Order: sequence, then C-alpha cells, then structure tokens
Amino acid sequence: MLEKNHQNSGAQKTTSSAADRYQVIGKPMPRHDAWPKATGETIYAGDYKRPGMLYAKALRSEYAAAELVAIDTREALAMPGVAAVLTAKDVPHNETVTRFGQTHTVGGFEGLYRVLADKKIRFKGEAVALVAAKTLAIAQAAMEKIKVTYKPLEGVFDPETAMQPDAYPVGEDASNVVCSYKVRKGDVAKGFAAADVIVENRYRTQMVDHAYLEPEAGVAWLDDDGVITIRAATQVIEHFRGIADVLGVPQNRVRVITPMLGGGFGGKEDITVETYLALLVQKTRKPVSLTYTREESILAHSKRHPYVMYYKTGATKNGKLVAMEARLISDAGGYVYLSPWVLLYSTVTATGPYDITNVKVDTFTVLTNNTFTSANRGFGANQPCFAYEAQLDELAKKLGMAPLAIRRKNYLHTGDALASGRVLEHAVETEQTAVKALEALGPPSRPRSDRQRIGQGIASGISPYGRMMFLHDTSRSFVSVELDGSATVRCGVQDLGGGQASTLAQITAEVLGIPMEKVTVFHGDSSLTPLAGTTTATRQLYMSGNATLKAAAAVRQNLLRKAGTMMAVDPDFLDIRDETVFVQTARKPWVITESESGECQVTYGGDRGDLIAAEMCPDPDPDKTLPLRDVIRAAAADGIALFNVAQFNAPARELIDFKTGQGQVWPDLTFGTVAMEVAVDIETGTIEVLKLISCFDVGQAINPLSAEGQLEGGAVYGLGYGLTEDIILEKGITLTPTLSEYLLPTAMDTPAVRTIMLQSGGGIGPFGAKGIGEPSNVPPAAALANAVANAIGVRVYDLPVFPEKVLKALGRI
Amino acid sequence: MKTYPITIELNGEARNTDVSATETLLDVLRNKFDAVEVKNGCEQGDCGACTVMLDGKAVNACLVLALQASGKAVTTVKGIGSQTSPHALQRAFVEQGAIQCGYCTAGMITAAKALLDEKSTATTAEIRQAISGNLCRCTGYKKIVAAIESVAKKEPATHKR
Amino acid sequence: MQTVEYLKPADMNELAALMQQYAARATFIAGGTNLIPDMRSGRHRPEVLLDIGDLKAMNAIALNDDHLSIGAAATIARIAADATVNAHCPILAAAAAKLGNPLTRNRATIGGNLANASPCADTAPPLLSLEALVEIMDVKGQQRQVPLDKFFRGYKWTDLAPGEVITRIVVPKPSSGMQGGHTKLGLRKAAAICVASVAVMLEKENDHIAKARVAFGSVAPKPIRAYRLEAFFEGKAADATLLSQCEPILQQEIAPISDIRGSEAYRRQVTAVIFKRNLQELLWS
Amino acid sequence: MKQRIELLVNGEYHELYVAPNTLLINVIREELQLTGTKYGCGTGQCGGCTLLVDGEPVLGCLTLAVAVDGAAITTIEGVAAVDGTLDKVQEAFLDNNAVQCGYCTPGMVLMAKDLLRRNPHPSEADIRHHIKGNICRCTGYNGIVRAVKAAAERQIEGDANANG
Repeated sequence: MLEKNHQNSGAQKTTSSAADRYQVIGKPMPRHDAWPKATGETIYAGDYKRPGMLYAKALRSEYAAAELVAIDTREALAMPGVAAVLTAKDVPHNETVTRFGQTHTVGGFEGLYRVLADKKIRFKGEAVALVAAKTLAIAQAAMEKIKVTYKPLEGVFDPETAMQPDAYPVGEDASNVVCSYKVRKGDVAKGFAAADVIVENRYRTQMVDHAYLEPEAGVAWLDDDGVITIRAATQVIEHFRGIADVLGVPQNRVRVITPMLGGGFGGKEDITVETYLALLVQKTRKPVSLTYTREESILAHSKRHPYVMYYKTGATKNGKLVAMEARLISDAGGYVYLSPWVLLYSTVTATGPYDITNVKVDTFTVLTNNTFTSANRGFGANQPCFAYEAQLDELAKKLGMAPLAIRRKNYLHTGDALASGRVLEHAVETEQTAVKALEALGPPSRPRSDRQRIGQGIASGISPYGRMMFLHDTSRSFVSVELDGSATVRCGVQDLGGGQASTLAQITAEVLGIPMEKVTVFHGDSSLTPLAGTTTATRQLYMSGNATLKAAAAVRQNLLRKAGTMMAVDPDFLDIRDETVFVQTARKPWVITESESGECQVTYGGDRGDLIAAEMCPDPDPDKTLPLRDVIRAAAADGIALFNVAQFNAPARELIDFKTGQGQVWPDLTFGTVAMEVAVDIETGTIEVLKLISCFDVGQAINPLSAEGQLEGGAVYGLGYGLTEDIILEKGITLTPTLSEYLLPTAMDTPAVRTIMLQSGGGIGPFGAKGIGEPSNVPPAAALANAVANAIGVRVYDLPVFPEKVLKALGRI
Repeated sequence: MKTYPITIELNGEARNTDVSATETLLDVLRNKFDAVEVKNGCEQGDCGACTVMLDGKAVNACLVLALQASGKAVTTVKGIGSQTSPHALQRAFVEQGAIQCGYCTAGMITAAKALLDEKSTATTAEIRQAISGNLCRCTGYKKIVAAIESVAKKEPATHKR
Repeated sequence: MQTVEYLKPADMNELAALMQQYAARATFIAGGTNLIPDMRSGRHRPEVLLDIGDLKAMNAIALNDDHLSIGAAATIARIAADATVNAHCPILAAAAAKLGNPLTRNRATIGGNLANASPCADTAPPLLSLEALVEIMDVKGQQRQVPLDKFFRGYKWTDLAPGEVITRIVVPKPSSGMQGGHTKLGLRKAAAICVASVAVMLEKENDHIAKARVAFGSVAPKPIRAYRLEAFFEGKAADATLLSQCEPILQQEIAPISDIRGSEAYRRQVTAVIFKRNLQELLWS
Repeated sequence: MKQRIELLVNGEYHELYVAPNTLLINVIREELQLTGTKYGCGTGQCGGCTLLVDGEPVLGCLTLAVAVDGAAITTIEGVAAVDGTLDKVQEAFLDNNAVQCGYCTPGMVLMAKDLLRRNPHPSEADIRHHIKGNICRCTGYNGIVRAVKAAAERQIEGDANANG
C-alpha cells in the first residue's frame, strides 16, 4: 500500500516507488489545457462564430401539466429577420427513444424521447417551438409572438402520490411507475429477529442542478459536404446517431464536435442544444447558434433525482449488521431519460460499503410533472449514501459505539461480496480511508460560545467507475509518433474539465518515454477522432486511458523492434526514457493480454507496476543508447507503422437477475471516506464547516494535481448538496431559477479541503488507477448530516440541512 | 433602433462601436469586440464568469451597460497577461492545478488581479472574500485560493503592471 | 423591439433639465445591478434612461457639522470602505460590506438599494436605525427631504413619484454616546439574500437606556423601524430581564412571510435571536 | 464619417453605414458575412469577386460600396433556391465537372448567368470571350465551357417545357 498525504497543494509530492518507477505517471504537472484557459484563449461552445450565423431560442411551456391545444407561429414567421420557426410537426421524427451513446441495445430501459412538446406537456420548461433569426433580439421578440393555447391539466408532483393506481397519468401510459428493481439476499425477517437493535427512518433528498458555470451551448452549420456539423458542449458526441435519426438522415451525415466543456457533471450527458441546432440548420441551411440562459438551464435540462428512502437496519449488540430493508422511490420528473439506469445504481449500492447478512431492497422510479431528472455526478450513489450512513450512526448511537467502530465491524474487504452477489475481486480499502480520514480530522475544536455546538461526522461511500457491463462498453484511441519525436493522440473523449484529454497525453508520454509537452491530443470529434464513448460513468480514464495505453504500447513495440535491430539487442530488454532508447535491466517488459471475448487487460512493467527483479539481459551495456528520433526516422524509412489505433473492451456481462438483483453490474468500484467537523449555532441553525477531509483509494494517481483537484471539487460539490443546494418546486414550477436562489457554495462557504489519496494500485484503469470523478462527491452530504447530528444530538432527515431544519429538529420552531 | 457611439479602452487599445441603450458591456465585449474570453454564465451578476476590471475595479460585465463603460478602461484576462508574457497569477493558476474546466478562470484571475492591485499582501480571508462573487463548480476553491495566496505572498510589490 | 433612449447629464443642472423634459418617462440608472437584469427579462421596459452614475455631486460623501451626506450614486463598496462612514456610522459600513458580492458591490449604489425598496435591502435597517433622511429631487428641480421610514411605503413601493430621483442620503451624526450593532442572516456567507437582519442604535446613560433605535430587514413587506420596541427600552434600566420581556413586542412588530429562504416561524425565531444578541453585546460587553 | 446606403442583396433589404472608401467586396464578405464571394487579387485581375449589381457583372474589389447605393445585388448565395435547389447553371457545373478547387466557381457561375441572360445560345467562342476576366487555375476551362453550353441547352429545354 502506497500512501500520499497532501496537506497542501502543489509541489511537495512525496517520493514513492510510483514516482521512481514512472517518468510522467504519478507526477503532479500542469495540464496541457490549463494555459489557454488561464489566458482566455480557449474557445468554448458558446464562444464560436460562423459567418452569417443565425441565433436561436427555444419557446418553453409555461405549464407543468397541460394539453397543447394549438400553436400559431404565423406572426413570428412574418417578422423581418426571422429565418425559421419550428414546432413538433416540423420535426421529421419527433418521437424516438432515449439512448445514451450506447452501441448495444438493452431492452426495457429506453424511454420516450420527444424533441418538441406535442399533445401533452409533461413539465414546465419543455420546449414547444424553436426560432432562428438574424439576431438574438429578433429571435427573442419572435418567440414572444408565438401564440400557444394550453389547457392546463391537474398534474402530479409527488412521486409517492404518482405511484398510486388512480394517479394523474403524466404521460400516455396509465401507470407512472417507470420501473422497479429488487435485491434479495438471505432472509430479512430472520435477520431482524436476530438483531438487538433496529433503526427505521424515512429520508428525503432534494432535486439539485449541475450548475456548471457554462450554460448549454452550441453552434451548428452545414459543412461543404452537406454534413450537419454541431460544435456543442456535450459529454456524448455519439449522440450524432440519435440526432440523425430525428432528422431522418444517415448517421454519417451528422457530425458532433465537442470543444473543452465548462463543466458537465452529467447534465450534458443527455442531448441539450444539439438536436434543436441540427433541425434549424436543416431548415435554414445557415449556421445557427444557441446558448441557454441560466434560467433556461435551470428550468430545462436534467436534474438530480429527488429520493424518498425508507430504511430499516438491524444490528447485533456488538455492532454487526444482520439485516437491512430499504425501499427507495425516485422522482423521474416528466420524462424517463436515464432514470432506470440511475435507479439501478442506487439499488445495487443501497447497502453501502458494508457486508450485511440479510438484505431486501425494493426500488421504484416514477414519472411526475416535475423537471425531468437524469444523470448527475454520482448517478444514484449519492442518495442511498445519505441514508445508509445516517442509519449506521443511529445504530452506533443506540449501541453506544463510536461511528468508526461500528463501521469497522461491517466494512467490505477485498474478496467479499456485495448484497447483489458480486465478489469484489479488486482492491477495497474503505476501512483504511475511514481510519485515515478520522485521524486527519483530529480532536474536536472548542466551541467559541455557549450557543455553538461542535460536531464531527464521517461517511464512507461506494460508487462504481466504468459503465454497466451489459452495455458492452468499448473505447478507441489513436497514437502516432511524428518524425521530430513528438506524438499525436486522436481520441473521441469529451473533456469536461476533469483533465480527460490531458491524462491521455500523460499516458502516451510515459509509454513512449517522451515529455508530456511533446504530446498533442486531438479530442472529441465524432467524424475525425476514433470514438471513445461517453464521458460519463467515471469511465474515461479507465476506458480511453487503457485504449491509449494499448495504442501507445503498440507504437512503442514497433519502435523498439526497430531499435533492437539497430542496436543488436533483444527488443524485450529495451526501454525508452528521456527520448532515448536504452537497455533496461530492472523491469519486465509490457504485458497486454486479450481474452477470447475481447476483454483486455493492460499491465505496465510487471505485476501492477511493482518493480520486479530483472531477468538479466544477456548483454547489459548501459552505454548502448539511441536517440528515439533516430529510431523513428529509421522505422519510417523502413515503412514501419508509426501509428496504432487500439480498442479497449471492458469486460462484458449479461443483464443481472431482476428478481433477486444478483449479478455483476460494473467492472469495479471506488471506495472512500469523508470526515467533517461543523460548528452549529443552535439558536439560528447556522452551520459552519470547519474541517473537511476527503480520503479515497484512487488506485494510482496519474496526475496527483488533477486527482487532488477531483477530490477537492467533488467534496465541495457534495458539500453544496448537503448544505445549501435545493431546486425548490411548487406544483412543478421552479422557485429557484437563478444562481441567487439556487445556492452554490462560494469561496467563503468552503473550507480548505484536505485530501488524502491512498494508492493501492488495485484499480483496473491504466497503471492500476481507479476512477474518482463521481465517487469523490458521494459521501460529503452524508458526512455533513452526521456531523450536524453529532453536534446537536438530533438528526435532520431531509437534505439539504438548511438552518431552519436544524431548529425544527431541535424543537425550537 | 437608436444607437450611440461609444469608445472603450479595451486592454489598452481604444475601441469604437455603436450600441443601443440596453446593450450590456458583456454583449459588446463578446459580440462586437470578439473578447470571448469574458464568459457568459448567468447574465444576472450571480456567477462572476464575466468579471472584468472597469477603471481598475472588478465588476460583472453583464451588470454594466455598454454606454456606462464608454470613456472608461476595461481589462479582461487577456489584458492581464498572455502565454508569452503571463502574469504571476496566470502562472500560479496553471502550475498549481487551480484550473479544471476553466470557465470561471478568466473571471477568477481578473477578480484576483483587482484585489492584489488594491492590496498586494491580501490575507487568505481577504482572498476568499474577494472571489466570493466568482463561483467555481469544479475545484472546491482550494487550489484557486492557494494560487492567489502564493502570488500575494511571493511578489508583494510586482503585480502592478 | 422598443427603442430606448440613453442620456447622461454632465451635472446637476443638466439632470434637472432632462428630468423636466422627460418627467415620468425617465428611468434612472446608476449601478444598474437590479435594473439591467430586469430590462433583460422584460420585467422593466424603460423609455428613457438617465445615467446618473458618474455625477460628481451624487457621488460625494461628506461630513458636515451635524450630519453625514452620502450621494445617492456612491457605490456600496465605497461606503463599506469609506473612512468617514466607518468612523461615524460603522453599522452602515458593516451592512454595506455584506451586500451582494464584491463584484456587485463595486457597481450597486446606496440610492439604488433604497429606491428598489426591497424588504431585504441591506442598507435599509442601519439607515433606519440611524434615522436617515432621503433627499429627493422632483421634475421641477425642487428638493425635499423625507425620513427613510416614511420613504418606504410598502412592498417595493416608495415615496418617489414618477420622474423623481434620490440625490443623496442625509444621516444625522449619532451622538457620541450612541453605539450600534448590525447582523444579517443569510443562507450563505457571501452573495446571500437576507433572511433576516437587524440594526440597533443604543445610548446608555449610567445604567439606563436613554435612547434606542431598532430596525429590521426581510421580516415585513418593507424594511421597518420598530417603534414600540424602541419605546419599550427607552428609560428602562439595562437589566437582563429586558431580553425576555421584549420578545412579545418584537413579535408584534414584525410580520414575516414564508418563502424559499425560510418560513415565518423560522424568521420570527431568528429575528429575536439576532436582535437579543446585538442588545446583549451593546449593553453588557 | 460614415454614409448610409441601402442594398437589396439576394432579395433581402439592408441598411448600412459605411465609410466612403469601403469596397463592396468588404461589405459583402464582412458586414453581410456572405463569404461565397471570393477575394483573389484585390486588383480586378482574377474575377473571384464577381457580383451581379442590378444584373450587371461587377468586381467587388474595384467598386466602392457607396457607388452602388440603392442597387440590387446577387451573390453566389442568391443563385440557388432558398430550399437549396440548385440553379440550372450550378447543376450544369456539377454535371460537367466544372468545379475543382471551387474558388473561381462563384464568379464563373455569375458570369455564366449573365452571359445566358444576354445570349441564350452562346457559341464556345462567346463563352470563352465572356469569362476571359475570370481566371481558373484547375480546370483548363474546358469543363466550364461545357457546363455553360449545357446550361444553355437546359435553359432552352426548360423554356420549351414552360412554353409547351
């Protein structure tokens, strides 16, 4: 186990064997995309311009539930400068099904996807018509001239009400229940009978927004070949297929390019502006630009699912969990989108990182007339974490145990199985993360007044990385070397700001033995870069990292073969460092294995990177070296391929057994713990976060600076979920449509997060890395709630933990 | 539509255009002067992505009419430094990993520059306060605060250009 | 699309002339932090904008014999940092430092904060407790001074007639024995809309409270002076029992609503808490 | 000092304020962002910026914008129908491989339209004479000449059909 403890950011990265082993991997370094961002040169989706560009607006429903009786666009169309006004009848295929960049169809998960509202309005903010005009002002004015006749309907806004058989039907089907899942392990009745203590509670989590700083935006045009080209902020360029289907054109006639994103967090996973732009380009044959206003972004793109969760957990008097029964209901809002997937994540992670003897989980996702909900960082892992971690603390309290003590009795370890039967064959270091996090928190601070209470809390989380295995996930990457010794990566990754592209440069630099600055990454073009799948599910480092590693390794192999001939040394004993080929005496060569099913395992330099005593080279001559550039030129002269396109296939499994929840859903999971200390003002309910420690097993930090950034950012994203963020809806109407009402943490509300990275090397990403983008934001809200409960002696069961709820819990109001 | 001529000194260069009464400084910077480094995040003054310095003070460009800025000096992140001649703040942001998606970065650096111009030895609390109108959704602020701190401490006298 | 005119008077005479010319058609803009988003959303569709932001006379902060004069176009940031304001009206400076965020404080003006007349206007409670006067110029160029409490007439409703403008705020210099306190509660530490706020000015003579001025924000349709509460304290001995005795009066004075930031019950509870904390601080520490 | 001019470009009305020395090509390409009109030499020697002004071919790089105040202008963008349906001359250019790099094509198409309006039955010599100011570096002109001829024939057919 390697551990790095970063109290401060920046330079003092410790020496570890990873640091010795690798030249570029594990080294903190500025990302290649940082400079243009620091100097304002990065051209984001909404910054782009084309000659003769039109400006678009979407007219959105004023009602959350209504019949769309009539739309009259004549007056708008007649306005000078208006190029097009589109309604549902103008969309070639207005109704399709939601697919999420997947290339493998799995029955039963897809929901109705309607480009523009037709017949029945399902949520306020649903797009009803599109306008394109010469200026934004004209588009806005034209939009106001569209006359829409609505017949308001009753609607249903509470998921539990919506589940009732006689509830108002949100869509065309009689039932609002989209789907439900089960997990069954052992016999819960017997388990509860054996329990000495049982706690039973109802928890509620709120709807939240991704609130990336960059609103949804894009520009689209018809290129010289008549291909509809869309340059938009998206996490999924592979939506080009779905867009083509809507337009009724072949899939190779739509191209999606994604520039650097101003944040995604799952909110740019579903289609936002892309189809609207494509339709307007198809109609006008002119370039069209569309950027959502902030209000529009809050009203009209997906949100995180609010959950109602009933948890009953039983433990023996020594703290062993013997039974857990959970019933989870998620609010899908007006349309299905990714709700079934999100629910599946919640279902399988509902027991947390704990080994529980008897388990019964029932989960439901239900349509309502609220804003539709879909992917949001954590993808269903966050909500149950809030509940199962609260349950643990409540049990500990009843048993007179410390929060860490009860957890240590129950943590899953490597080799144990989840309630879904899946054996955790890769590293599980949850217990270590909890011990380290709590240790770093230190003794509680002293209250500064008699109205202040100090509390500490921890929460451990479990969340996967990599997509669900029944999607048969793949990624591709291209790596080449140029004659001057530089290297090029072409990979269809979408870079949301997490360093998804930069990481590939680092991996390539490591494999080819060149500095990172010598690698250029071209990313995110559905026509020109090999498709790399979605930047979702914390999968890009795992998937495209491995694909790039594989491609770079193949190029390396070609070069070393040539070098071997040139140096008269067996290529297996050659290595590259500092742009020089030399005779390596200290480690094993590359191992890349591919199973018959196409699953791929890439290992670098031996068993998960451990230094292995050399099988001595027969002729170890340390002076025998060759500049890499000379090898490249010689290889080129010979016609040896200087490039490789590799595909990485994640291990695939078929669907799990839906009657019992048994089966394997993801390739691997990430585990970690967040510890927090809060000061609560018991008279006003105000909460101040004094300390926040985030400790995760990251497997191997490819770039510790970036990995820390993910942990810090994830911690604060999760803190906002716990503390201030709340999309408040009243009968489907958003009461928090701006960033002065929807409250993100500011620099003043945020403690200096302390991160501790454990590096087990036990992940299945390149160099043993695990994914941390989403996992990092799963436990903070639960840790906050536990810290507050610890401070005031009573618990708030609803997120966010607003001051008012604190006073209510205390019985002061 | 009635328009009015305006002159703005943008990053040291006098720029002229005609604007309507309701156009904001943000509109004009992005659409007429191609200063797209100034980001549009909310157009409500809630996020700080469009922060520029107006006669040296950090303001939201979306909350200033273009006409109100006429005759005044506007500094964007491009006026603070470039890749060939970066400001210490830009270097610190890059080197210390204070940039993720980068959408808040231009505004953050501009707000930090305005602070250090006014008080070169700003404390951590003053730094957090000064950027409290600039939201960041990726970093959790820690590395941003640290980057500004490192400049505030390192070169107390040199950030005025 | 409607055409909007923009005019920027060079001095007060020009302003007076333009006000006479455009009368009720004129909308004044200084900081614009409320007006500009309102124009964008269509909530406000002005015909003529008169930009008073750079008028010298309306930016002046000056200390006279018996009062502090603050130009209506003085920015919130300037007021928060101004040495004179900090010396004579520290609670105003403190409230200004908590308004909005640093970027909006550099644009928003005190006149705009008051003219907007939101119940949560951050500068209103301290100015009410300081018994400030608002100086108004009408379309004929006539000036009048209105006590701030009379200036606020209801929810987003003021004494300003169409075409009238606030020129400056006149704050009587508090007597040297007066001490002040201010607290704002919000859901964030920065960029927070006020949930409840209180401003208190108190003069102690020996062990008695000689004078009390109390104002609240965000707990009524407008920022309010709490006259009955003031009367309750004046002349009383500074005794700890006052804290519990004042509570029913305080609760009668305020009339909070429930909204996304807090319920009526929460506002009632915390308003009492922050008021009492200020009182304690002023009387006993 | 800017001067107000009015132009009807491809049927669309524009009111513009231009300096007296502004060239028409710059108004078309930059103000109106109609980049189909090409800049080739700036000195009237290549024909890349050919426009039809009130039906007459004009070089955008040698014409002041103020000089065409009130004119109706056709650019290459105005030749095809709004829905993208090509003009007969454009169709003929495609069918006869008259387009290679495409940079001279806008000017060539406009010149061809001008010729056919004046002379519906041009000889090869007529065609070569008419496009002599439009330089093409790729095709050797044969394809272009064939295309204009074919367009003339189609036009006749089209007229015949219309008449019949």
